[in-house]
Amino acid sequence: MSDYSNLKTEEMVLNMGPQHPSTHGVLRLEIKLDGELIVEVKPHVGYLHRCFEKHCEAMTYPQIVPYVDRMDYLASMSNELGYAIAVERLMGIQVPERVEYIRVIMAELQRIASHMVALGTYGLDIGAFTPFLYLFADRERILSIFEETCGARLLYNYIWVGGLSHDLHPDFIRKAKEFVTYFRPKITELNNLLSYNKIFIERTANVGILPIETAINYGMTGPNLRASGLKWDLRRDDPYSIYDKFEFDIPVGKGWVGTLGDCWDRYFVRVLEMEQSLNILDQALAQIPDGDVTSAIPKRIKPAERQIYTRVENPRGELGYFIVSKGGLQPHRVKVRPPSFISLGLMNELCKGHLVADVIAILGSIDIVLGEVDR
Amino acid sequence: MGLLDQQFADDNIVITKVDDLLNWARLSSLWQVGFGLACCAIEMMATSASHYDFDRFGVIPRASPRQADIIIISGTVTLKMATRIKRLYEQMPDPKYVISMGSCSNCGGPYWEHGYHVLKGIDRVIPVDVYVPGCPPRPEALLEGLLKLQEKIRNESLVKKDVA
Amino acid sequence: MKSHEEIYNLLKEKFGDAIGQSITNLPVESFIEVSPLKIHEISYFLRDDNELLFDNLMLLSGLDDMNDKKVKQEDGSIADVPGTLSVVYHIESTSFRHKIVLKCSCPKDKPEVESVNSIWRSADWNEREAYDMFGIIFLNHPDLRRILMPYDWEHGFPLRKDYKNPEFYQGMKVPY
Amino acid sequence: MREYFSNIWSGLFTVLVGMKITFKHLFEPSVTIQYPDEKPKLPERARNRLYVNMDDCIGCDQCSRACPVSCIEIETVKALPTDDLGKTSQGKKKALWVTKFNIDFAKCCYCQLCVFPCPTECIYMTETYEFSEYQRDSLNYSFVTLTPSEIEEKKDNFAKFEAEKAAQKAAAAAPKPAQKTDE
Repeated sequence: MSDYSNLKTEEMVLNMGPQHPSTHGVLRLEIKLDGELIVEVKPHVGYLHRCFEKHCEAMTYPQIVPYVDRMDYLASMSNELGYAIAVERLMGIQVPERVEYIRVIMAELQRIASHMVALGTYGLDIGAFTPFLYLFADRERILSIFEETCGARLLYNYIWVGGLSHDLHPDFIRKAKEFVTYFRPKITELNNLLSYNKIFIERTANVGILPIETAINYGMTGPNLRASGLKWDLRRDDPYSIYDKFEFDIPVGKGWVGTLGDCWDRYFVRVLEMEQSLNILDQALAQIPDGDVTSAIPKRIKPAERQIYTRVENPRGELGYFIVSKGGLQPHRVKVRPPSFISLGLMNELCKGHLVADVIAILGSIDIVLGEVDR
Repeated sequence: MGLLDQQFADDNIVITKVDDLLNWARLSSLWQVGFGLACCAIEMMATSASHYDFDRFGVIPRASPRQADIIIISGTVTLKMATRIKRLYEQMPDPKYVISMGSCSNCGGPYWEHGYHVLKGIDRVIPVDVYVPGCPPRPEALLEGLLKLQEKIRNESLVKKDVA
Repeated sequence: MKSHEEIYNLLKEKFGDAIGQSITNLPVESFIEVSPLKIHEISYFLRDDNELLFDNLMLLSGLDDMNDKKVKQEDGSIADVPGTLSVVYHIESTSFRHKIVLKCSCPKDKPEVESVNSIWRSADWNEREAYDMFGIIFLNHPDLRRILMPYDWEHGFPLRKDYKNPEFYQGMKVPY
Repeated sequence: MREYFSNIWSGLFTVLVGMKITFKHLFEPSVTIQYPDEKPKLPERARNRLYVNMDDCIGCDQCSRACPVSCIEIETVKALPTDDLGKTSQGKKKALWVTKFNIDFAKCCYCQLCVFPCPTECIYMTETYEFSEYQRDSLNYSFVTLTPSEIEEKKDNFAKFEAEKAAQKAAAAAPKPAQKTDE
């Protein structure tokens, strides 16, 4: 057999996006190819830059909440939770326990819903259409629970600074419990349908390997970091709200079918995380206390001159808010640390040396939302 | 508009029958450019998934604009993106239709006041047939917008309209 | 795990004048002021010192301090003194779990800060964003160009407080 | 060689496992909502098109100030002391003629922030979500009940009233400056 590895082929630049069904929105990738191998990937972002930070400087604190929703539109509740916590710490507000419980329940339901979209569309990218349909049908159940509680399907404006806009619907606890019992066997079904499928494993295992040192140096967080083997979850390591009251595991990648930190690990960590979210939901739904949800909402939000950085564990990683107040009704500056923005910076590192078909597999596995990348 | 549309001076039975046939064919297989922009794209995906099933109306997402009849502008259009959308629209074969979905593409939506990088309304770049309000619109609202568009197509004619 | 004070003393001992004040009177978050042209060296020390090991840059954000002043000069005319732009670094150590906030300020007419891209790679895009939004120039950054705004945007840096939106961009009307 | 065949076998087997699941789903009830024929019942808190009950509106402008998008435009004219505007259903007295109350549903972000501050609960979200239009301008809804001629009349009345008041004031204040000029 002769050695072909030194053979030079023509270099080619391939443009992918902004209109491409697998870029999860409006991302443009400029891919430099040597034959079929990737030499360099240059992501071009900003096609959805909606000036979030400028809007924050013109709005009062409660008015920012709808804009926060529109940032990571797959996980609006988690965004709101992070923002509410940031302003509450800035003001020194203590919220009632019932509010904390409801917030945790909402955030965990939202995490499941967000992972459903991530996993469903990942299957779609790889070529499996059916899991997408099943997961979206199940996601519709979560959305109907949310809609009953606050009236909206996608962008909720539910978690306010100091409280919530509405109390729970009388049916909520029953429906949420129903959902938890309904969804547990569905995870096994998803595993049999997609995760353990040989074709899916062949496409994703040993592709896009992310060593742990690179992951930390590039600021990777969330499921992507955990898939590389570091047990780092802000719900445990920098506790906020009442997460320290619940028992749950933090799933980390183990290189189940390939190498540690490959695309399949990143995929499977999300599946395991859904199970853990169900565990948290079980406990939280059983313990939820009675009380008032709007009592701690301040009439006027006007923090003194100070600054704060707070972070929460979003479905996509560490979502941080850096708020600088100069003592007005509007913040002086709000800077967001968007997890997908940071993850996308790693694209080049992950794709180098892989085949061009793997770009889709890698991009899908780091699970970006362009609304958050560009804000 | 298509090659034959509004080309004939007067009406007769053949033309009205051909009209009906063409319109029926057009409105019942509106292939869509598979293309999402922002939050509304998630609702659009939900519309094409199990619960609402866009396929019932003959709407099938196509990856290429050259095989599509309808483009749903689902989300905020930024200045950087507007030129690309115009190009996508120009790549579509006639007859082509545009649905503007959600507040952002109707007129900039929540970003109309301070959005320095947001295009205030997709109708500044391409002509729009139906405006669907909502932020984001429910899947039913999008379906209703599509029905409105079908209604519009049903009333199209090969006959040149008198310009009063 | 080290406290804010301990880290400040360590840095002050090592770098002297390059370290400014430690602002601790703010109720929620304290920060250390550092010189913008020494930040690379200081970050290198912070990352690689065995007692500190700050391996994770959580956030790098630009900031317009909005402290433009009008100063009356000796001849009676009023001159504008441009304010400062700042870069705020939130860093933490995943092994020791301590955090620190650094802030370096540079004048608006010559906004130059050293890049920390070679130390924490996550700074790459964050610095590009700070350049895009505030016009802060990061020295030694390998690829400093706009990231969110179009590459041919010539109408200034949008998050500066004195930014004015243009009327037209590429023939498209921008205001409502 | 053995690996090759075992790969083929596991590929086939896992696909069959998946097919078994999809086959099971054949016998589950369909979740699709046949939309135009059957419409789902929305929950009572559903947030869709806003409605303003103008009989109750006192023109206090609070909804417009709470709106993050500023899509609500309100203009009011003070009523004359002799005018009778009636009362809201909760018994509050009205003191302003609302001459303009427009909500631009093309801009609205359906966040419900305008509903909470309303003192008379006259602005609320309804269940109507089907209101797409062929023209964008028709999404700008006007809720004012007064006719244009009535609005003109109210404005004129108020301007006249103001002018009279100003004249009275001027008459009352007139002697003083006159004295000053004498000195």
